[in-house]
Amino acid sequence: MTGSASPLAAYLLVAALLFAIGLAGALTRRNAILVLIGIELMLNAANLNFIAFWRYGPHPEALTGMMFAIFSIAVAAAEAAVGLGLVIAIYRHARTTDLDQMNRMKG
Amino acid sequence: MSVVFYALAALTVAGGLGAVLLKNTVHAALAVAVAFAGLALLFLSLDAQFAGFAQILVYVGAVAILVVFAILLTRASETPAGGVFSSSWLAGLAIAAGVFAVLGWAVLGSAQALPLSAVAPSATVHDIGVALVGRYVLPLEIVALLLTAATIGAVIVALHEKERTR
Amino acid sequence: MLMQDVGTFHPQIAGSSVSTAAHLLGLIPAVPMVAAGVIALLKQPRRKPAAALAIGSLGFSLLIALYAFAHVVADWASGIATREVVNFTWIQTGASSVDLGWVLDPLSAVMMVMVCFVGLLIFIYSVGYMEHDENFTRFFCFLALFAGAMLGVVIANSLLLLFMCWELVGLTSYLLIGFWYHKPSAAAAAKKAFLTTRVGDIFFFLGIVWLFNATGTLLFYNHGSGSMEGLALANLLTQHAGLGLTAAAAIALLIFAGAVGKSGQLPLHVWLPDAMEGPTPVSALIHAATMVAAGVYLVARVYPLMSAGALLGSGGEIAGTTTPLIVVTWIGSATAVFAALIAIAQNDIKRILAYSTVSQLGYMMAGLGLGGVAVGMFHLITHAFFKALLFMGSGSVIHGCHEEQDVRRMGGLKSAMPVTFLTYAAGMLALAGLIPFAGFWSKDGILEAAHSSGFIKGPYYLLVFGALLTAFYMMRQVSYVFFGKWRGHGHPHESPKVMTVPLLILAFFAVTLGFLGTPAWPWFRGFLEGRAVRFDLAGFSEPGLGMLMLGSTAVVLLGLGIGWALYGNKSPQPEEPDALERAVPWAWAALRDRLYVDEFYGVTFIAFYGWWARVADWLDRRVWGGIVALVTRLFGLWAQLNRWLDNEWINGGFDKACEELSSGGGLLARAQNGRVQIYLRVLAAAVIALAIILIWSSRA
Amino acid sequence: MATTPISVTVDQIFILLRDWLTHFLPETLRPFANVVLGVVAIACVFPGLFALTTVFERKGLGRMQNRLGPNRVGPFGFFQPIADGIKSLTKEDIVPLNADAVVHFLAPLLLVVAVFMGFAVLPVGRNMVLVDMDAGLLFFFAMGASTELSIFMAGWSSRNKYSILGAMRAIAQMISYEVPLLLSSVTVVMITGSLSLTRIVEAQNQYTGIFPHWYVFTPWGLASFLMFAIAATAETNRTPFDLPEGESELVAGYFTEYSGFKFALFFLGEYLGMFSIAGLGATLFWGGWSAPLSILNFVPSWIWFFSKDMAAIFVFIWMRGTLPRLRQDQLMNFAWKFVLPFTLLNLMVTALWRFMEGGWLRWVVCSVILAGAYVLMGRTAMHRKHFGPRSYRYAE
Repeated sequence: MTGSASPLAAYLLVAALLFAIGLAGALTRRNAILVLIGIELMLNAANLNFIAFWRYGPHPEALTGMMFAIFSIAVAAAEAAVGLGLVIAIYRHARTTDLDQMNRMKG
Repeated sequence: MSVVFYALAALTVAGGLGAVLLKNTVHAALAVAVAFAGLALLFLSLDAQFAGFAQILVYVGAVAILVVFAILLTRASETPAGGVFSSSWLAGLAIAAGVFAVLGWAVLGSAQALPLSAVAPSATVHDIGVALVGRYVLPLEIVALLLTAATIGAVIVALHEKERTR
Repeated sequence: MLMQDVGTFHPQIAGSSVSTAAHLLGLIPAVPMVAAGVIALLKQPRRKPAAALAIGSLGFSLLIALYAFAHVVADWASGIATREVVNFTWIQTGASSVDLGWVLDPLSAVMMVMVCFVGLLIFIYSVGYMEHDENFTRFFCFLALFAGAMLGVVIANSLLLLFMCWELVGLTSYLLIGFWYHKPSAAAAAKKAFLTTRVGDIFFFLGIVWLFNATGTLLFYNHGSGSMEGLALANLLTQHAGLGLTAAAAIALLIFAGAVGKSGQLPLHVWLPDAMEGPTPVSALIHAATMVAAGVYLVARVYPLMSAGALLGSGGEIAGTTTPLIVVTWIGSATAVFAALIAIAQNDIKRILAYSTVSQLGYMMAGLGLGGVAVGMFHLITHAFFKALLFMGSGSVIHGCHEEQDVRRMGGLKSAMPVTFLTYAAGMLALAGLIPFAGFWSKDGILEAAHSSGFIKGPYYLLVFGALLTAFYMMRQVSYVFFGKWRGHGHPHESPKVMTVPLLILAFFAVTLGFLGTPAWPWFRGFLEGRAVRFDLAGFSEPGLGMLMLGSTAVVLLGLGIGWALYGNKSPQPEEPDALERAVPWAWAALRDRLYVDEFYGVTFIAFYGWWARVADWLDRRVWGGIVALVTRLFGLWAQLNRWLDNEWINGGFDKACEELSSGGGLLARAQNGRVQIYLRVLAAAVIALAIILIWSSRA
Repeated sequence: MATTPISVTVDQIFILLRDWLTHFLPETLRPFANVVLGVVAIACVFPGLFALTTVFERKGLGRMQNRLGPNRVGPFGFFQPIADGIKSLTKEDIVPLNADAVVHFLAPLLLVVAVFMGFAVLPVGRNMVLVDMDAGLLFFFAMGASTELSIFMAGWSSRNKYSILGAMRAIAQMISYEVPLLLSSVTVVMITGSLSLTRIVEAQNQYTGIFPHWYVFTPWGLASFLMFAIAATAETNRTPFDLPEGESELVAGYFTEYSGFKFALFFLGEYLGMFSIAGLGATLFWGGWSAPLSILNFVPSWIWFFSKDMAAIFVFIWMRGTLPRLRQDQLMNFAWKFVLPFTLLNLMVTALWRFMEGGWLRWVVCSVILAGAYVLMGRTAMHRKHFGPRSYRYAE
C-alpha cells in the first residue's frame, strides 16, 4: 500500500481484508443471522475484486467483471432472502438462532 | 492512492469489523449496512457507477432491511447469555487470519506484476443494457428465474404453518 | 366406427368415377354414432338436447341418404346402373389385407332411405312415447347408436364391416329389449334375443371366414375382384364342400343361418316375440321395420352368391335352382305359415304383431328365393312402413289404454282414438294385402313369383294359406281392439300429436307405396335390377296374373270375412274362451302355447346345456381344483424351505455385515455433527491449504 | 448575449447567475463551486417550499374540514412556519432513557441526507440539474431505498413499542410499494431508452401541433402514472396509506419518541420526500420542466416544474382531506395482488407499444388490454373480497 504500489493491489488488499473479516464473522458468531452477514461480506469482497479487476484489467470494454458483479449482486439478494427465510423458519421451530444449538437434523 | 480511497477503505473495513465485533445484533446489522455503503462508494471510485447504485439499492435498500427484519422477527437483538461468540471462536479467528495471510501474501507477491494505472473505462447504462440483453442474455434469464424461485421459496419457507397460527 | 376415420386411411378409389354422394355415404352411419357418443356423455335430465341430437343426426343422415338416392335415381334415369364403392385397407398383414368400404347402389340407396325415414319418424314418435321415462337420454343414446349401426349394415361393402355393424345392431337390440331391465321378463327376453341370434351369427361368422379363406377378400364389389363378382363366384363354384354342395352353396347357407337368426326365421324365431318386452318404438323400429329386415337385406346383398350357378330365365328372372335358394324359399314359406298360425291364438297386441312380423319376414325370404332381390326387397320396404305403422299404432293404443297390452281388455277404441284407428286400419289392410294397399302389390309379387316358379309348387300353397291366416288374425286383432265395447279399466284417450303425426305420415305411405311396384309400372323392380320401365297397362295382361290377383284378393277377403264373422262387434269378456277355442280347443291350446317350440328347446338344447354345465362344474371342482390344490401344497413346502434358508443363512449374514457397517458409520458420523461453523472452518482451512499448494507450485 | 431573447434569459436566469458568481473564482475551482452553489440552492429552495407547504396544508385542510386553520402569526397566518421553526429549535431535545442514543441521533440525519441526495439528479428546469447522471433514475431509487434504513433506526432505537410497530409497518409498506414504483418507472425507461432524467424530459419536450409528447398521454403512460401515483403515496406514507403514523393506533409511529429539532427533521424529511417523488413523477410522466402547450414555451421552464410539483402536492393534501385510512392487510394485499400484477402487465403492454411501430392500432390494442385488465382485476378483486380477511401477521 505504498504510494508506488498499483492501485489494484490496494483494492485487492481491502477486498482480502473484508473477506477475512467476513470469514471471521461467519466462523465465530453464534447468531445465524450474523453468520449470514459475514457470508454477505465475503461475497461483497469478491464483488470488489471483480470491479477492481474490471477497472484495471486488460479488456474493460468487455464489461466481464462488471457483469459478474451485477449478477453476483442479484444472486446475493436471492441468497439473503432464502437464507433469512430459513433462519426465520428454524427460529419458529426451534425458538433459537444460535448455531451451537442448531445441530440436529430431526425436529 | 488518493485520500478518498483511504477514507472509503477505512469506512468499509470499519463497517465490516463492526458487523463482526459488535455485541448488539442490530448494531452489527447497521454496521454491515455501513460496510455495504462503503463498498458502493468504492465501486463509484472505480468508475462503476451502475454497479455502485445497484449495490446501494440492493444491499442498503433491501438486504440490510431484510436482515434487521429477520433480527426483529427472531428476537435476536437480545444478547444471549452464553456470549455472542461461538465456543470455539479462537479456532475460527485463527483460520480467518490464515485466509487473510494467504490472500495478502498472494496479492503482495504479485503486486509488482499488476498494472500501475489504466484509463478510466466507460461503462454507460446503455453499454450495460446492451451487454445484458446481448452477450449475457442467458445468464440474465437464469438470474430472473433464480430470483423468482428464491422469492417463492422464501415466502413458502417463512410462511406460518397453518396449524401453528391457531 | 371405422368409417369416421376414413381420413387416416387411404381410400383405394380405383378409377375417378366415384361421386360426391358415394364419398359422403360414410357420414350416414357416422353422424348418428357420434351423436350417440355425445348423448352418452349428457346428464340424465338433459332430455331436450339428447332428443334433438338424435333426431338431428338422423335427419342429417336422411338428407345425405336422399341426396345419394337422388343421385342413383338420376343415374338410373340416364341408363346407368350405379355401383360406386369406396374401399380402404383396415389391416395390412403381409401380402393380404383386410379391406373395408361402402357401396352405393340401388339396393343400398333404397334401404338407407327407408331406414333413415322410418327411423326418423320413430325417433320423433319416441319423444312422445318415452316422455315420462327417467332414462330418456339413455334411450335416445341407444336409438342413435342403433340407427348408426343399422345404416352401417346397409352401406357396408365388406362382409366384415357388415358383420361388425350387424353385431352392433344385435347389441343395441339387446340393450333396448332390456331397456326396462328392472322387469325380470325384459331382462330374460334381452338375454334370449342375444343368445338366439348368436347361434345364427356363429354360422354367419364361419361363412365369413370360409369366404375370406376361399376368395381372399371380404369386399362385395371391388371393380371385378370383389367376392360377389364373377371371378370369385366362378372360383367358388369349382370348389366342393362335401354333401354334394359347392363351396359357394355352403358359404351361402352359412351366411343364411345368420339371416335366419336375425330375421327370426324357423327355427330361430323364438326370440322375436319375446323381444316385445322392449318399449314399443323399439319394437317398431328394430323388431319390425329395420333390424329384423337386416337378415333379408343380407340375403339380398349376397344374392349373387346365393344364386351362383343358377340358370337365368328369359326375362332375367331367377329360375330358383340353387340349393341355397331352395332352402331360403322353404324356410321362408314354412315360417310364414307357422308364425301366422301362432299369431291367431295370441292375445298380446304386440305379440300378435311380432308373429305377424316373423310371418312376413318369411314372405320376404320366400320372395327372395323365388323371385329375386327386387321381389323380396319390395316387400321389405312396404312391410317396413306398414309394420312400423302398426307397431306405433299399437304403441299409441297401449299408451292410450294405460299400458294395457291384452287385446281382450280393450275394445271400442275406434271412437276414443279415431286417428289411431284410421291409421291402424290402413296398416292392417296393407298387411292383410287388400287391393290397393301397399301390401297387396308386394305380396302379390311374391305370390306371382311362387306361382310361376317352375320347380317347386309347395311354397305357393303355403304362402296363399299364410295370406288367408294373415287376413284372419289381423281382423281378429282389429275387432278386439277397435270394435265392440270398452272392456278395460280407466278411460282410453287419443295420443299426443308427436305420436299421431308420424302415424299419419306412415299411413300415407302404407297406402301409396305399393304403386311403385304394380305390374303396370314395376318401377321398383326396374330400379333395383337396372332396367328401364315405363307405364304400361299391358302389365296386367300377363297370362295368369289376373286370375292370381283375383284369387289372392278373394283369399284376403275370405280371411277378413271369417275374422269379422267370428269376432266382429262381439266384444267377448276377457274370461270367456275365444271363439276358435270353443270350436277346436286342442288346436287352440297348441297355437296359444306357440306350438311348444320354446318348451321343445327347453327340454332339448337347454337341458343339454344344463347337464353339460354340471359336468363342467364337477370337473372344475374335483379334477382341476384337485390339481391346483396339489400344486399349492408343493409350493407351500418349497416356500417353507426357503424361509428357513433365508432366516438362518442370508439374514444372519446380512445382520452381521450391517452391524459392522453401522459401527463404522458411527465413527464417520462424528464428523457430521450438524455444526455449520465447523464445516465452514474445515472448508476455509482447506482453502488455505489449496491456496498454499497453488502458490507454491507456481513458484516452483 | 444580445441576440438571446428575453424569455431565454429569464429561463436560464439561475444558470447565468451562477456563472456570474463563479467567474470570480479560478478556473480549477469552478466545477466545485458550481456544485456547492447548486447544493446551496436546493438546500434553500426546498425547505422554503416545505415551510410554505405546511401552512398551505394546514389552511387547506382547515377549509376542507370547515374551519379556519392557522391565522394568528403574520398576515393570514403565513408566518406560522417561522414560529414553528423557532419553537422546535428551542424545545428540549428529549432522548428516552432506554434509547440507543447514537442510533437515535443518527436516524433523522440519515433520513434528511438521503432525501436531499435524491434532488441531485432531478432536473428542475432547462439545464438546471445538479449532476446529470447517466444512471440518474437508479441513483434516485437507491437514495429512496436508503431512507428505509433510517426509519428502522428511528423506530428501533426508541425502545418503544409504538415506534417499532410504526417502523415495521413503514418498512413493509415501503418495500411492498417500491416494487410497483420501480416497475412503473421502468416503462418510461423502456420507451426513452435511458435512465438519465434529463434525457427523459428532453424526450417528452416535443410537440405535435401545440400538444406535448408527455408520456401520461399514452395508454401505458397513463396506467404507469396511476400506479406510480399510488405507489408514491404509499412510499411517502401519505393518506390513505399513512398507517405507519396512524395516530389513532400508534401515536406518531416511528418518530413518537422524537421531539424538538429532530422531530422537525423528520417532518422536513417527509415533506422533502413528497417534493422529490412528486418531482420525479412530473419528470417521468408530465414532461418535467416542459410546457404543457408549445405556445406557452416563453414561460420559464423552472416555473413549469415547480407548478407541476406543487400541483402534485396539492393532490396529496386533497387526498389527505378526503380519504380514510386503509387497514394494514388491505394495504399489503392491494400492493401485491393488484398494483404489482397490473404494473407487470403494463410492462408487457409497454413492450408491445414499443414494438408496434406507429399507427392508431397500437393505441387501440394497448388501451383495450389495459382497460380490460383493469376492469377485470378490479371487479374480481372486489367481488371476491380479495383484499382479504383481517390478518395480524405484520403486527406480530
